[in-house]
Amino acid sequence: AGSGEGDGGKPFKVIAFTSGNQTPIGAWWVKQVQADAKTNGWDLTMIQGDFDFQKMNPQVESAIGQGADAIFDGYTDVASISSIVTAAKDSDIPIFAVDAGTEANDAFALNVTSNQQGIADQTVQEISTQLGGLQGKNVMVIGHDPHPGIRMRASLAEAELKKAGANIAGGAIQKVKSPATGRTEALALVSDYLTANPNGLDAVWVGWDDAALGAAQGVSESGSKAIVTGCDASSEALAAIQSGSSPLVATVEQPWLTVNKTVEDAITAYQKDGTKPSKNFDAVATTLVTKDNAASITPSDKLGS
Amino acid sequence: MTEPAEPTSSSPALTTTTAAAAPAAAAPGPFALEARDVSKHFDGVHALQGAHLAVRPGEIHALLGENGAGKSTLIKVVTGVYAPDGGTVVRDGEEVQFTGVRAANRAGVVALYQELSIIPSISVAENVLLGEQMPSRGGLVSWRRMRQRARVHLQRLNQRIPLDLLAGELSPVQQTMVSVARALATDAKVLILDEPTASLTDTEIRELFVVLRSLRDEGVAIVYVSHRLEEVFELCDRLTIMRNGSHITTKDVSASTIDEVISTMVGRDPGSLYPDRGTVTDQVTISVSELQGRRVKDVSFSAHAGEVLGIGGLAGSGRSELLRILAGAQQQTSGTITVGDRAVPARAAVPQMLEAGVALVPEERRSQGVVLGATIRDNIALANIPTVSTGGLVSGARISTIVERGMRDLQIKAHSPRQPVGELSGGNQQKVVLAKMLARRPKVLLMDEPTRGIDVGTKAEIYRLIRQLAAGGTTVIAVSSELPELIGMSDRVLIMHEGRVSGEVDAADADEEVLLSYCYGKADVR
Amino acid sequence: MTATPTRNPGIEDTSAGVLAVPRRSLGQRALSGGTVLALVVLVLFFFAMRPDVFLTFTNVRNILYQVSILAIIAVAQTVVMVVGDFDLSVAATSSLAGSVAGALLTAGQSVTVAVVAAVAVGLAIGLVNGLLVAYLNLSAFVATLASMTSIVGAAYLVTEGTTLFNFPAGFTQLGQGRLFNIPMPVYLAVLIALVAWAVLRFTTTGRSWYAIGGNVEVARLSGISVRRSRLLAFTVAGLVAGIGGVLLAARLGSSSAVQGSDNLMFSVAAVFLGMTVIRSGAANLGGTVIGVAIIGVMSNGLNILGVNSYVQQVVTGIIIIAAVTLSSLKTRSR
Amino acid sequence: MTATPTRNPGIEDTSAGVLAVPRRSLGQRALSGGTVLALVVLVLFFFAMRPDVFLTFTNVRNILYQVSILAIIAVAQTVVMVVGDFDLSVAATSSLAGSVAGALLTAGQSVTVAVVAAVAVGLAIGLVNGLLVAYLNLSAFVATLASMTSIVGAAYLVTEGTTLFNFPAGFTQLGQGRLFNIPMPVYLAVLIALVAWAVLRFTTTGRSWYAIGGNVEVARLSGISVRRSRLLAFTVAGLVAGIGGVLLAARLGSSSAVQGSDNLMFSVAAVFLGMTVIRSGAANLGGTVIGVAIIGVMSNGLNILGVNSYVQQVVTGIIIIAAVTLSSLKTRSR
Ligand SMILES: Nc1ncnc2c1ncn2[C@@H]1O[C@H](COP(=O)(O)OP(=O)(O)OP(=O)(O)O)[C@@H](O)[C@H]1O
Ligand SMILES: Nc1ncnc2c1ncn2[C@@H]1O[C@H](COP(=O)(O)OP(=O)(O)OP(=O)(O)O)[C@@H](O)[C@H]1O
Ligand SMILES: [Mg+2]
Ligand SMILES: [Mg+2]
Repeated sequence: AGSGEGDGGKPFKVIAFTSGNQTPIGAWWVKQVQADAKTNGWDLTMIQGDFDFQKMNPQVESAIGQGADAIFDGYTDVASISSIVTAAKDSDIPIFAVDAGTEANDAFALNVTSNQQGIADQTVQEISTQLGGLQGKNVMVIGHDPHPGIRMRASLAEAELKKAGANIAGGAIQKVKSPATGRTEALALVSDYLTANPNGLDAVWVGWDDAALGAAQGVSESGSKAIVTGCDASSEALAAIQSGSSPLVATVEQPWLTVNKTVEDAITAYQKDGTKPSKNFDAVATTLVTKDNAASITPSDKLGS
Repeated sequence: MTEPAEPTSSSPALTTTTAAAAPAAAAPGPFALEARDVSKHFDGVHALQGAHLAVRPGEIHALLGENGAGKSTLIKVVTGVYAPDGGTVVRDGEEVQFTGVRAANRAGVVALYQELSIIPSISVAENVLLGEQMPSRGGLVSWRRMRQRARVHLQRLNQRIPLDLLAGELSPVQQTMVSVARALATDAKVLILDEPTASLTDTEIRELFVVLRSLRDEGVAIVYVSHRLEEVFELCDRLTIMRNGSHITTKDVSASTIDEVISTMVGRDPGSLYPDRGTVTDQVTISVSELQGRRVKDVSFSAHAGEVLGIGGLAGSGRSELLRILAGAQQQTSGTITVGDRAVPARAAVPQMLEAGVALVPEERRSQGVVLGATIRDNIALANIPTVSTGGLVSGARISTIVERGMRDLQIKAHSPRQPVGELSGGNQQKVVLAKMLARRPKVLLMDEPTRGIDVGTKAEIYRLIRQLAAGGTTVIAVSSELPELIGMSDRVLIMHEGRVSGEVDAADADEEVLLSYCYGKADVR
Repeated sequence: MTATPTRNPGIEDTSAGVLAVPRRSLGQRALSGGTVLALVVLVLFFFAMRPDVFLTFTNVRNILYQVSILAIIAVAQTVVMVVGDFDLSVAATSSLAGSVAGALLTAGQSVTVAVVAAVAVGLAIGLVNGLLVAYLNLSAFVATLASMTSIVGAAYLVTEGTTLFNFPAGFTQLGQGRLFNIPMPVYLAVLIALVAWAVLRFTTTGRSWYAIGGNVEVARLSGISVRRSRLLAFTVAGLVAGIGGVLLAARLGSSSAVQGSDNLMFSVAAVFLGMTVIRSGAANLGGTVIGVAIIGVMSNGLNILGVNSYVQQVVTGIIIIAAVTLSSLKTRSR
Repeated sequence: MTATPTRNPGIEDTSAGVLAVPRRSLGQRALSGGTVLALVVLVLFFFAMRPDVFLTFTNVRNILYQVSILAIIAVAQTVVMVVGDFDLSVAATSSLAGSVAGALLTAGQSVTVAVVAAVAVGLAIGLVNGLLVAYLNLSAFVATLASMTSIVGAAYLVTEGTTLFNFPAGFTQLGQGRLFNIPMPVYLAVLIALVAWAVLRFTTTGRSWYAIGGNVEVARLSGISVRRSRLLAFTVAGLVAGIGGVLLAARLGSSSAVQGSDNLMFSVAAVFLGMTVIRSGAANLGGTVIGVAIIGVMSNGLNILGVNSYVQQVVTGIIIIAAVTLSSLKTRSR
């Protein structure tokens, strides 16, 4: 392996994998990469796993064993792919990644993700604006630990909310266990909390839109006036924000198109002459989405279309 | 020691004795095993109340009593399966409290339990040496020694069964023999056999008796439970009779007669076993022509309203299959069945046959006849769903009517129609199966071994019932392995041999020898 | 001779006992249900902890709303378990049905078309499961495990892996509308449970199911068409699961391939809890409802007390074990 | 006397008859395994499709590597299913064991301490399951369903919901190291399977398990300590699942609460597939290995053909059904 022989007889071989193909973004990414691979002339092996690393990792490793020029990780946390990282190191193949960890890690030639601190800042600020200050306000924070991005922004948001004098409802971050049932879990968490504490919420900060929509449903069904923020800018969330009738007032657009483009550019650069990026981590800025700008945002699940 | 429960309703001719003091006969010696004043109740039912049993080394002791008298329960108490509510168990003069079968086995007390025989999914050899008997060293099993030992034990019963077969692949008879071999393999000092011969035929019974006698001569104490009293008188030295969970009497076999035993068991004079025959009409209710099955070959016959047709033959001669085909439980490969004047479609299954008026009381009560966990009521309702429902809706009132009638007509002994059938004695379970099928008012009632494991009193009832049905115009076709029963209850007897009908005899002038020769396929005897 | 007199069954028994389910005296019955006891204990406990909240109208409605769809899936599971089988595909079937409805709505089909098609998909899956089990004699466990796998794959294909949403109000009203301030799914769950209860209790089909669950061979020899009945049970389960899936999609206003996947385990747990309610240990609708209630009360109560969701999960398992143990102790001491 | 005589069954009836379990000749037996046939068909099919890849050393090693941990979990499941029970907690137990190992390593404990503690946790869970089932008489299904729920919760607590990683090489070598170019887990899976096979076949314990699985009542009345044996079976299953979990963590270089949760369904599927291999229809190690192989070959082969992962899932279900149907047809045609 080593540098790109893209111009030689053999095509440039890329192994791409994502563990998140059941999420809309993951599904978009798969399609996007497949399309771009054609343009870039990659021989692409796309491996998808539903968060089942026991099945996915060996597939990736076996592909690595059969030789490749570059590895492209989409939305799969570095923690879950230790064995892939090892295999790639052994075969001396660089890994380029989209959203594969919240901080720099020398497992990757490049990992570009969105800025979690920025997301937390933007959403907490929006809550503060809408509520007219956070002092003494009751805010529920709903997170999901297995996802490192959500985990990180949730704890950043919690810290900021506390600092601004808000009370964290329930005393701590509420944890959703499975992404599959995120919406129903968040719905139950909020409904139950509001029954136990009528008018006990001024806002619900949620780490991602699917659960945020569940939380918003819980808020409106309970007749509470609380507002909800999410993250991802899914079309469903955007529609809810635009409608003005949903408690969901804000989400955050993560610039996946640009992020993916950046990473793909790095891969093609490597393909051309073997250059690797100068720094291996970048966290790019995000856009807060509210009723004002929602119409102009491309939904994260309609990326590319 | 308390006096055992009331013998007042019993025939005055009988004397009642307290067990421990009792064994009036022979010299009072040290007992190998004693049960003293044992009581046990289930769910409000007193299965045992003042039960006594005392067995000497070197005797074969019959334990007798009608269905539900408490024999099996007593056996389970003395072998540690059940903890008694009261009373004591004494082994070699020492009071013991077995915590389980294992403890009892270690103390040399081993039982072959009724209705529980083999583990179908493991090999014959393992079945023979199940549990503690399995030859092992340091937890490792020696398959070689296991086969050797299993072969020896089976040979003792003159059984040559391939040891590596799964026990479930054996015929029912062989399965029973395997479980007998297991009991014999334990070198028990007290060996208890609960109806070992219920599903055996003469050959195996002979082999078993030889072994039991030699064990007795070696000083083993043997308790033997059977409803076949002839056997008891042939084999046993002493007998204990129970009734309603209580000890009634213990005496030497030589000092009693079958009639006396029967009336002691039943608590009154049972009268004659077989009722008088009725009149058979000319009206053909069912006729069969050139029927072929897996085992059944070219069987043709017809039966009439009011007739009791007995079917005999050796084990495996195809009698059960014949009944199953007639009932639609199995498909014939060719041949026709005509019920009344209508030919039954070749692929007719049980529902259609029931509709046509043919009902089967199957051979294996517990696995084919009743849902053990379900109540009497539900079991009876089971076979009558079409008749107690309108437009797909079941009528509880109509179920109650048939259940009530069934329980009354057949005198099913239970404390409520809501009692699970699994808690009833064998005879009462059989009556539930009968009740369930009779409620369909069949024109042709097929009965496979209708009295297996059933006490004499109940047997007589069942024979009477069969006669009553026949008198009402029903045709009864009954398979039996007991020749006297075949002759006694039937109007006409067909004998099968290797799937074919090898002989047909008018029951009124049949004798056992002739039937037997037909059983062996010697059709030319006469 | 032998027969003891019995109560006259004709007089008091007209209320027709469910097959395989014995009847006990009122006193025994009240005591019997260790499982019922467990539910009562749970309710009392949470009430004692939060008397101001737990038994309020809002919260009870809340619990009912939360368990309504689980209850429907559990009804499907009950039917199959009455026949002595298992259906591991119920939750997947409901997800697929919801996904199909969602996809059709997204494609601009009418609510009626979407709902009918989704329910038909549920029914078809049930039919296939039934054919595999009843006619090809596959073990229900393997057959439905395998079909579950395929169904989830199909749901991914239908949704293309995304979450479908933006359904017309006519559809979401099915899941979110209210009548007398009670959400529609609650009525539907009650309705479906009642119908299923009546079917199990009063119809020949229900009786046949119980008979088969008791002992297949006995049922067959008693003239019950075992194959057809089992086929029917699976088909009904598929149909009911399909309805559950449509309601879940309507309730959430969205559908995805994995939506409601936790309903499998919870439905099985509910039926098993319910089996401990009655002596025969057969699956039964009343018991299932109690099982669902235990699960619902537990999760709502723990949320109300603000218990960490990981701890909740640990506690959930322990409570299930405690409930079942309690009831088995009761049974043994009888 | 009463009874009619019979032919001596010892002589001619050795070919005899059939009660519940059919018996086949050697020739038939060789043919018998429809399941084996299914495996062969799968292998041939994929070989025909990609002769350049499928049976290469690399790919076969790859398949072995992919299934090695599933095989270990399936061994655990086999042991419990031999006794006639189920263990729905095997996969959760392995996740928790892996999580415990991960947490201890992260906390700076030595590899030995981490491994021993993790395996001990597996053993302890097995013990608890065994006590619930054997001594409290809970249905294995409910007991292990409930314990599964608690165990997953505990694993979330141990990992704080995250994925732990960055383990010392001494640990990851257990899962990723190679000997003669074959990964360690393959050796360990083979070793564990062999030991389990020997235990099942040659020890009194193993034979008691089979007896109990065949008929508990008969086993009990034959003096087998049913309770102790069942307890032991669950304990062994917990222990083996614990080892599987440690290996999975080492193999992936990470541990999380839900890691390997697919192993539950697949292990059950493997054992069920394996049960169709032998006459008695009991769970058995050889059969399980074949079942695991079918699952592994199928998943690897479909990947090699580049089948879309949703379609793969659909096809997986269909293949499992086909395999089981094939074997049951074989049995019926006897
Ligand atoms: N497990 C049980 N639960 C409830 N009642 C039982 C149980 N076992 C036995 N009985 C009841 O105890 C009584 C005695 O039954 P047992 O089986 O000991 O009779 P038996 O003399 O062996 O009869 P048979 O000749 O039919 O075998 C019966 O009334 C029976 O219904
Ligand atoms: N020796 C045997 N070989 C094969 N199958 C047998 C044998 N004995 C019994 N069976 C099976 O058991 C059932 C009853 O057998 P069948 O009808 O042939 O015997 P039968 O004349 O009723 O004798 P039995 O007294 O054993 O019931 C049938 O389903 C048959 O397949
Ligand atoms: Mg008895
Ligand atoms: Mg027969």
